[in-house]
Amino acid sequence: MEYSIMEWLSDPGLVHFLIVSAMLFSLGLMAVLSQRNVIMVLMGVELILNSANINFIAFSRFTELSLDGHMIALFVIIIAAAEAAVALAIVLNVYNRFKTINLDEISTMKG
Amino acid sequence: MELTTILFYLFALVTVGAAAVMVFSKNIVHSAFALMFSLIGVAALYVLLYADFLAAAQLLVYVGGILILILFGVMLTSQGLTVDYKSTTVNLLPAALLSITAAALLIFAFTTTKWIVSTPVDRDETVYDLGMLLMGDYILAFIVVGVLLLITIIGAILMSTRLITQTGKTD
Amino acid sequence: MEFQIFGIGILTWLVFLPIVGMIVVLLLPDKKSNAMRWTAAIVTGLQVILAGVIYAIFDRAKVGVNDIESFQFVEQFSWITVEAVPWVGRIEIEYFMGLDGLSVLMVMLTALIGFIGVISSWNIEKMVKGYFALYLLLVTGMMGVFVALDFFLFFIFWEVMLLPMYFLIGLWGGPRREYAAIKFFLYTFVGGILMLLTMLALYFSVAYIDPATGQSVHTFNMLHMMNPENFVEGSLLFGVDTTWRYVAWMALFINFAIKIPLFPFHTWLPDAHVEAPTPISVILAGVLLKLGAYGLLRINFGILPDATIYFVYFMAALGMISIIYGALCAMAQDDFKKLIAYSSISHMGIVVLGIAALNTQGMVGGVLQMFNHGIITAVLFLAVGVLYDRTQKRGLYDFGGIANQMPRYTGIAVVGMFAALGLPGLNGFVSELFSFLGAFEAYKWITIISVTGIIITAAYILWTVQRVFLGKTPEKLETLKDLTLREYLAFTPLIILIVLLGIYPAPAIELMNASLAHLVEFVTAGGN
Amino acid sequence: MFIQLPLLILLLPLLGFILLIFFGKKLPRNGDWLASGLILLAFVFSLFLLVAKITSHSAEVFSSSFVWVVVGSLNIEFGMMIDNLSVIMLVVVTLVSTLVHLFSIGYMKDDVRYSRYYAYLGLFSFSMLGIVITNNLLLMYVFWELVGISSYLLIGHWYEKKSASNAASKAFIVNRIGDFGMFIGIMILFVSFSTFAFESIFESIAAGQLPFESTGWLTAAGILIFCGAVGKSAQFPLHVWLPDAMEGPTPVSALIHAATMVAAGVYLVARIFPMLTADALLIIAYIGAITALIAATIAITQFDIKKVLAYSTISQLGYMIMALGVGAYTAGFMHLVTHAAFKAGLFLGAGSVIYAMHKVLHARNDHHTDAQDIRNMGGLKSKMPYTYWTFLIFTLAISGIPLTSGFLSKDEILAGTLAFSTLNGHWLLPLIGFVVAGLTAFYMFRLLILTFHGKPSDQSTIAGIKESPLVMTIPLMVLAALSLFFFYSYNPFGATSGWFFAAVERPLSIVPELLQPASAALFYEAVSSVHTTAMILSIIIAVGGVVMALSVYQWKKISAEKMAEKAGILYRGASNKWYCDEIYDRTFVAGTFLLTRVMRWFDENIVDGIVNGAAVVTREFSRISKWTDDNVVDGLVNATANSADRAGSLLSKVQSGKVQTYLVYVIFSFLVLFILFIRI
Amino acid sequence: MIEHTLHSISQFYPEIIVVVTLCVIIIVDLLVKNGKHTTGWILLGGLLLAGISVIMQTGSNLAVFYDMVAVDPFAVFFKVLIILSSMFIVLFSMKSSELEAYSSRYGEYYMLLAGMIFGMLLMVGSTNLLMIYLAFEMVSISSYVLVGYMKKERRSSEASMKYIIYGAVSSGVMLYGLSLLVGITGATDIFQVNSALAAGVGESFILNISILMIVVGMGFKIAIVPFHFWAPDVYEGAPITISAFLAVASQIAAFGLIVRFFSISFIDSGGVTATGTWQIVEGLHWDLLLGGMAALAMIVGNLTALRQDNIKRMLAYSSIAHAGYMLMGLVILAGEGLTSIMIYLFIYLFMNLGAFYVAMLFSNKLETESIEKYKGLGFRAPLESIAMTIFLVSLTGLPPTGGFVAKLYIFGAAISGGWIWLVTIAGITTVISLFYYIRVVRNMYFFEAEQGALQLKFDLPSKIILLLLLVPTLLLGIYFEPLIEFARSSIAMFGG
Repeated sequence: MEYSIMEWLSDPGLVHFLIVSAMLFSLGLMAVLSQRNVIMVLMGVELILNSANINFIAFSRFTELSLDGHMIALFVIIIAAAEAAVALAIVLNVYNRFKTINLDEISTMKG
Repeated sequence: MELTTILFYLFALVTVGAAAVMVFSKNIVHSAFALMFSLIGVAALYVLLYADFLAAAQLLVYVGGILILILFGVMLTSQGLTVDYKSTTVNLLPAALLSITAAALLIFAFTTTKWIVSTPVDRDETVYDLGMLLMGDYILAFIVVGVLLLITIIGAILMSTRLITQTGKTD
Repeated sequence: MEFQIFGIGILTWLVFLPIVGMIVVLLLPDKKSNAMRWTAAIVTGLQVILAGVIYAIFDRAKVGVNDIESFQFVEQFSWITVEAVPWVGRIEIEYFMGLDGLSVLMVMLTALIGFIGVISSWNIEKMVKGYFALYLLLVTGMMGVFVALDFFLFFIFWEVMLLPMYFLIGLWGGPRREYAAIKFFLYTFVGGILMLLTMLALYFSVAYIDPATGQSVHTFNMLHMMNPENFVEGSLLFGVDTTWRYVAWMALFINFAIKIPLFPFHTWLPDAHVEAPTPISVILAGVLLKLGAYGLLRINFGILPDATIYFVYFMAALGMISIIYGALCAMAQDDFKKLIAYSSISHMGIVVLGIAALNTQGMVGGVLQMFNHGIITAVLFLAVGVLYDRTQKRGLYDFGGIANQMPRYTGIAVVGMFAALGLPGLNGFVSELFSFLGAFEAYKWITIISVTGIIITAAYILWTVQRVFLGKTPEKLETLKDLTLREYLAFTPLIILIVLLGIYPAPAIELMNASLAHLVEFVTAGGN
Repeated sequence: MFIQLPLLILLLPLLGFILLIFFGKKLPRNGDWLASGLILLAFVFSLFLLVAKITSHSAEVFSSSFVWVVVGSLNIEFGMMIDNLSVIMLVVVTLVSTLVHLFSIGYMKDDVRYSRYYAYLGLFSFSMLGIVITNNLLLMYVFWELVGISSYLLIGHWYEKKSASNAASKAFIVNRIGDFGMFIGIMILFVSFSTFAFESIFESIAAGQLPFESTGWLTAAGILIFCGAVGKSAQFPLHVWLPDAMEGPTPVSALIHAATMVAAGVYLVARIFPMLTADALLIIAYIGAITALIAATIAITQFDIKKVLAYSTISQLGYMIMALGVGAYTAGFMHLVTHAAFKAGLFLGAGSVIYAMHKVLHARNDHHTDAQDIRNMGGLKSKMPYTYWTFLIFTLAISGIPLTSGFLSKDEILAGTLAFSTLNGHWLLPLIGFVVAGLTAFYMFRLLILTFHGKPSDQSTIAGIKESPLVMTIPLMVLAALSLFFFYSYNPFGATSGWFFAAVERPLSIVPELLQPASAALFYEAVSSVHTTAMILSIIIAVGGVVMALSVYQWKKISAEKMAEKAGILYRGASNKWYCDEIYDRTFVAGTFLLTRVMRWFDENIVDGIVNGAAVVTREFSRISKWTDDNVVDGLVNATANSADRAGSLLSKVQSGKVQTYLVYVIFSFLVLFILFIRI
Repeated sequence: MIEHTLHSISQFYPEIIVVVTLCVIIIVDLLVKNGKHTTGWILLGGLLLAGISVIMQTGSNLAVFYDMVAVDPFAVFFKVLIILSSMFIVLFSMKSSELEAYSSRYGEYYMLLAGMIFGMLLMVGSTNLLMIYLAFEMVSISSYVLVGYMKKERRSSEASMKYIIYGAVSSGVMLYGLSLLVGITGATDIFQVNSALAAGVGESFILNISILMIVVGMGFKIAIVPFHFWAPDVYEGAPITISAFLAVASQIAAFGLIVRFFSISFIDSGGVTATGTWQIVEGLHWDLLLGGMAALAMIVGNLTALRQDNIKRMLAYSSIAHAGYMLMGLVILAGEGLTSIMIYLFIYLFMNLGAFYVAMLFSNKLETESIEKYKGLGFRAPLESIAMTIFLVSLTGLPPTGGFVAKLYIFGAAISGGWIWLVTIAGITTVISLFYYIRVVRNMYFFEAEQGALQLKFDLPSKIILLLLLVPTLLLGIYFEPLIEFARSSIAMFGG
C-alpha cells in the first residue's frame, strides 16, 4: 500500500498526534532548560506533562489501550496540579529567602 | 479534506504555536496567557480524540486551576509594585540544540515505527466508563491520589505560610 | 581435634585469646594503665605457652598442604551455609583452621614477637587503653591469617589487621605518621581488593561434590581449591595455564608482594617503619611481612600451581631485584630505622628467591628465612628503639661510640646486626644458605647476582656498626645508661634463638620439612 | 683418639671465649691465664696428635660426620677429618696462638678491654682450628666467616680510632667479596653433587660426574672457591685490606695476619687441590706470582715497620699460592708452616720494638712521633739484644739464606716454578719468583738495618728504650728456634729428604684426564733436574739482595733517594701501593655509593611516584597529608572531581549549583546514552 | 468487584496503617501543639504496627487491587527495610537539634514523612505503570517539601527548589517514556507489558527511547550517574534526617521499584536459562546500559567525594557511588545479582544511617558539618567516633563489618556473571573511596582537639540508637547467613 505525502497529511491518525506531542515535549524541554525564571520553568514542565497526556489519549484512541489511557491522563492532570501547587509554594518560600526567582542566581551550594 | 482534518491542523497549530510563543516570549505574563491557549488547544485535541471528559478536566484543572496558580506566583514574586515581567534566558544554545534533537529523534521514531493500530472506536461519552473504572480497577489509584492531594495541601501550606516561632514572632 | 582446652580447640584459643584480652582492656577503667599492660602481657604470654605446647606435640611427619587428613589441630565447622540456591548450588563458608609445616613456624613467630612487642610497649604512655586494644586486635589478625584454611576466613583476618595498624602507626607514630599510616593503609587495601576479587573468582570456579548429599557445593575452603578436579568446567578459572588463571595469580601475587614487600611495591615500608613506634615496627617487620610470603606459599603455590610455574622466573627475578635494590637503598640511608626497613626488603627478597626455586632446599631456606628475619629485625628494631627512647634520635650520624657507654647493649645489637649480615653461626646464615642453594639449582645467574647482595649487606651493616657503636663517644651521649631489666627481657629470647638456630637449625627445619617437600612435589607436578 | 682429641682441641678455645666474654671482667687478672692455659693445653694435645699421627698412622685419614640437619630428603652433614695436613696445621695454629697469648700478656697489659681481647683471641683460635679440621666445604665456609669476624673484632679492637674501625670494616668487606666467589663455588658443587663433604665431592668427580656436565663449570668451581683464598690470603686484587689490618694490636697481626688466618687460603687451595684443573691451577699460579711481585715492590718503599711486614706477608702468601698453582704442593704448604714461624716472629719482634718505643714516647707524653715509623728508629740493636738477634734470624729465614727453614721451603718453590716452566713454558713464573726472592732479601734487610743498626734520628728517644719483658721475648726465642732448618729436614739444602715431605704428599688429581695438570711423577722429575740450578740461583739472588741492602742502608754506598729518583714512576707507583686503594675508592667504592644514592633517589621519587599510582592519587596523598598544595594538585583533582566554572573540563563544570545546567547535562547524557545504546 | 476490593484491603494493612497514622497525626497535631515529638511517637507506633503487619504478610504471594499492586516476598523484604529505616529516621528526628527551631511544625514534618513512607511502600509493590508513577510522585512531592522544611535556611529552600525542578522534569520525562511504553505494548500492567514485548513487538528503536526515558526518571530517584546532579545539593541543603532518609529509604524503595520493573518487564518470560542467567527481551540491552551507568556512578561518586568538606555532601557522593555498586547487581542477569542488591541494601541501611546519624550528633553539638571541624573529636566523643569509624570502614567495605559482606556479594555476583571489567572498576573505585572515608577518621583521631574544647556529652537514648545501628553493622560482618536466606527466599519468584 502506497501512501503519498498528501494522503498521509490528509488523514490525521496516531502519528500526527504523536508528532504534536513530540513538538510540545521539546518546547517544554526548551523552556525548562533555557528560562531563568522559575515560573517559566514550571510552565515548561506543564507542557511536558501535557505532551505525555496527548500520547496517552492518542494511544487510547488508536490502539488497544482503550480507556486506560484516559485514566492515566486524568491522574496525570491531578498530579500536575498538585506538583504545581507545591512547586509554587516552594517558589514563594525561595523568593522570601533570596528575593529573586531567577534559577541561576539561586546557587549557593555547588561543587 | 474532512472537517476533522482541518480541525486537527487548527488545534495542533494553536497548541504548538501558543507553546512556542510561551517559550519565546520575553514577558512572563504573555507567556502565561500563551500557555493558556496552548492548554486549550490540547483540550480541543482531546475532543478530537473522543476524550470529552478529559477535555473538560483539562479545561477545569489546567486553565481554571493551574494557570491561576501560576499567575498568582507571578504576582507574588514580582518585586513590589514595580512589576518586572521580563524573563531572560540561559543555556540558550545547548537548550535549543537538545530540544531540536529530542524533537527530531522522537518524530523520527514515531514516523518509522510500525504502530499496531486498531480501528478507532468512536466513543459517545466516556464519563460513565471512566467512573466505573475509577471505582473498580483504579480504586487504589483514586485513593492514593486522594492521599497525595492531602499531602500536597499540607506541604503547600507548610511552605507558603509564615512560620510562627516559639517566641510568637513571625518570620 | 585432638587437643582441646575447655572443649575449645587450641587454635581458637590461640587466635582469640587476644580478643578476650582486648575486651578486658577495654573494660578496665582508664586510669589502670598498668593493669592493661599486664593483661596484654598475660594474654600474649599465654599464646607463647600455647605455641610451646604446639611445638611439643606437633607431628613432624604429617605433610598437610592440600591434604586435610594430615593437617593438625584442625578445627572445622560450617560457619555460613546457604542450602541449595537454584542457580548456584550450595554456598559454604567454613570456620576452618589447621596447622601444617608451612604455618606452624609462623604461628610460633607470631606468638613470640607478639609477646615481645608487649614487653617493649611497656613505656607507651599515650592512650594506653586504645593502644593495647588495637595491639591485641592486630595480634589476632596475624595469628588468624596463619591458621586459617578457609579463604574467606583468611581474608577476614587479613583485613582485620589493616585498621589497628593504621591507628597504631597513625596515633602513636613519629612526626610523619599520618602520611605513613595512610600509605600503609592504601597499599594494603589495594592488595586486599585484588585478593578479594580473585578470591571470588576462585569461589565461583570451585565446587566440590558433597559426599553426604551429592550436592555441588561452592566453597571457600582452600583445600578444595587446591584440588584441580574441583574446578567447575567452563568457569573462569577452569583449566590449566589459562589467561584468567595467570591474571588471578598476578592479582594475588601483587597483594602478597605488597605485604612482603617486593620491589616495586615496597615504598610503603620505609615510611611505615620509620614512623611507627618501636613495638609496632617490631611487629611489622617481624610478622606482618611474613604474611605476604606465607600467602604466596599457601595460596599462589597451592591453588594455582600451573601459573606459579609459569611465573616462577619472574618471581625469582623480582626477588633478586629486591635483594640488590633493598641493600643499595639501605646503604644510602642516614636514618637507622629506614636502613633496617630497606634491609628488610633485601632480606625478604631472599625469601622470595628461595621459594621461587621450587625445590626443597629453597623452600626450607625461604620459610626459615621468614622466621629468622622476623627474629633478627625484631632485635634490630628493638635496638633502635632503645636508642630512640634515650636520645629521641634515629639518625646514624647522631650516634657514635655507644660501645663505650652501653657495652651490653652493643653486644646484643651487634649480634643482631651480624645475624642480619648472614654471619655463620647465627640464624640468618642458615636460611640464606639454603635459600641460595635452592635458588642456584633453579636459576644460576639470578642467584649469582643475588649473592652480591650479601656483600652490600655486609658493607652497610658494618658501616652502621661503625657509625653507631664505634669511635669516640660524643659528649652528649656520655650519660647513656645501659639496658634495663625490661629491655633485657625483650632481647634475651630473641638472641638465644638467633644463636641456637644459627648453630643447630634442625628443630625449626624438621617442623616444615615434610610439608615443604610435599608442596614442592605438588607444585612441580602442576597441582596434579 | 683421632676424632675425640681434635674435637677437644677445637672446643678448648671456644670454652675460653665463652668464659671470658661473659665472666672476663670478674676473673682474676681478667682471665688472661685462663685463655693462655687453655690454648697451651690445645697446643700440647695437638703436638701429641701430630707425633702420633705422623709416626704411627701416617697414611691414614680419619673422618667422622654427623647429620646436622635434614632438608627435604637431603642430609646435610657436618664432620671433621684428620690427615697429615690438618695435624700439621693444628700444631702451627695452636703454637703460634699460644705464643701470641703469652706475648700479649706483656704487650696488652694496660689495655681497657683486656679480657675482651683474650676472648676474641679464643674465638679466633676456635674458628681457625675449625677451618683446619673440617671435612666439608660448608663448615669450612662457616669457620671461614668466623675467622673473618674475629679478625674484624680484633682489628677493630681499638675502635675509638677511626682508622681502626675503618680497617676492620674494610677487611671484612673485602673478604666478603672473596667469599662471594667461594660461596658460589660451593653452590655449584653442592647443586651438582648434593653434598658438601670433600671426600664425596672428590669421589663424584673421580667417577666422572661434572658440575652441570661441563668441564668449564668444574674449572669455574675451582677458581670460584679459590676466590675465597684470594680474599683471605690477601692475593691480588683483594690484597688491599691486609696492610690496613695492621691497625690491630701487633700480636694480632702476628697471629692472624701473618701466621694463621691469611694462610687459611693456602690451606683451602691445598684442600681442594685434587679437583683443580690445569687451567684453574695456572690462574692460581699467576695470581700468586703477581701478588708476590706487587707486594714485594711496595714493601721496599714503606716506612711503617708493620706495613713492611704486611706487604712482605702478602708477597710470601703469593709465593705459597704460586707454589700450589705450579704443582709444588708440598713446598707451598711447607712454606706456609715455616713462614708462620718466622713471620709471626717478625711481627712479634716488631711488636716488641713498638712496645718499647711506645713506652718511651708515652712517658715523654709525645703523641706526634709515630712509634711504628722506622725512620724514627735506628740503633736499637744494643738496647734490645734479644729482640735484635731473633729478628735477625727471622730476617735471614725470610730472605732464604741457607740453614734457615725459609731457605728450605723457598728453594723448593723456586725449583717448582722452574720445573713448571720447563714443562709448560711459563717462564714468567720462575722469573718473578727469583726477582721477588731478591726483593725480599733487600727490603727485609733494609728494615733490619734501619731499625736496629745505624744512627737514630732522635737520640733521646732511643736512649730510653729498654728490652721487653721476658714474657714477650721468650715467644721470640721459641719462634727463632723454629726458624732453623733442622726442625723440618736434617739436610739444610734439601727439604725433600725431611719428614715433612714424607708426611705431606701431593694428592692425585681426580679431574678428567684431559684437564689434569702435569702429574706428580713428571713434575718431581723435572724438579729434581732443575733443583740444583734453582738452589744456586736462589742463594745468589738472596745474598745479592742482602748485599744490596747493606750497601744502601748500612754502608751508604748508594743513595736510597737517588735510586728512588731513578726508578721514577716505578718508585712512586710502589710507594703508593700501585694506587690500588685509590683506584678501588674511585671506582668500586665511589661507584657503589653513587649507585646507592641513585637508588635512594630513585626509590624516593620514581618508584614511590609510579607505584603510588595515578598522579591524582599521589597528589591526593600529599593533599591529605599536608592539606596545603593547591596548584597542580587541585588542577588534577578538579579535572576528575568538580569545581565551579573550570573551563574545558566537563566534570568540573557539572556540579555548578545551577539546576538548569544539571538538566542540560541530564538530557545530554540521555542522548549520548541513547546513541551508545542504539549501537549495541 | 466489591469482594475483590475488600479482599485487597485485607492484604493492604501496612499501607493502610501508615495512612491512618497520617490522619491521626493530622488530628493530634490540631489538638496538641506543644512543640514536642508527640506526633513522632505516634508515627513510630504506626510504623511498628505496619512493620508487624508486613511481617505477617511473609509468604503471601498475590496481586491486589486489580493487579495494581503485588504483595509478595520481594515486596515484603523491601517493606521491612523501608519501615526499619523510617523508624530510625523518626528516632533521628527526635534527636535532631536543627529541627528544633521548627518545633511548631513537627506535626507537618511527621505527616509528610508518613506520606513519603506510604509512597515508598507503594513503590516496591507496584506492578502497574500508573501505580509506579503515582507512588513515585507521592514520594517525590513529600520529599520536595521535607527537603525545604527548614524554611529559614537559605540552603534548605534552595535545595527544595532545585529538587522540585529537577524532579518534575525527570518525572515528566519518565512519564513520557511510560506513555510510549504503554503505546507500544498497549498495556499498563508490567506483566502484560512483558508478555507483549515477549510476543515480539519488534520495535526496538522506540522501545529503547522509552526505556531510556524511564531510566532517566528512575535514575533520578536512585541518584545514579548521569542523573545524580541533584543529590549533593539536596543532601547538603536538607535537614540531616531527610538527607539520610533520601540516601537510604528512598534508595531502597527506588531499587525495589527498579528491580521489579526491569526484571519483570524486560526479562524474557521464558525465564532462566540452563546456566542460571536470564534472557532479556530481544532488542534490549539494558544490562550494558545499566552497567555503564553503574561504572560511571562508582567513578564519579567516589572521585567527587574526595573533594568534599561538608559531611553531608560527602555522604551524598558516597551514596551515588554506592548506588553504582548496587546497580552492578542488576546488570547481572541472574538471581545472585538481585540477592546481592538486597543484601547490600540491608547492610547499607545500617551503615549509611549510622554515618548520617553520627554526623547529625556531631552537628548538633558543633553546629557545623565541615569535616575539617571534626579534628580531635576522637577524644572528645570516643564512643561516637569509634562508631563513626566503624560505619565508615563498613562503607569502605573492610571486614569484619557488614559493608564487606555487602561488597563481597556484589563483587561475587559480578564475577560469577563474568562482568570482570565492571568489577575491576568497582575494585579501583573502592580504593579511591578509602581516601575520603579515612579522611574523616584521620581528622577525628590524628589531630589534637583545640584548646579548651570540651568533651561532647550525649544522652543515653542517643547512645542506644547508635548501638542499634552499630551492632548490626558489626554483626552482619561476621554472621550473615539468615540475611542471605531472607534475601534469597524473597526473590524466589524471579528465579523460578
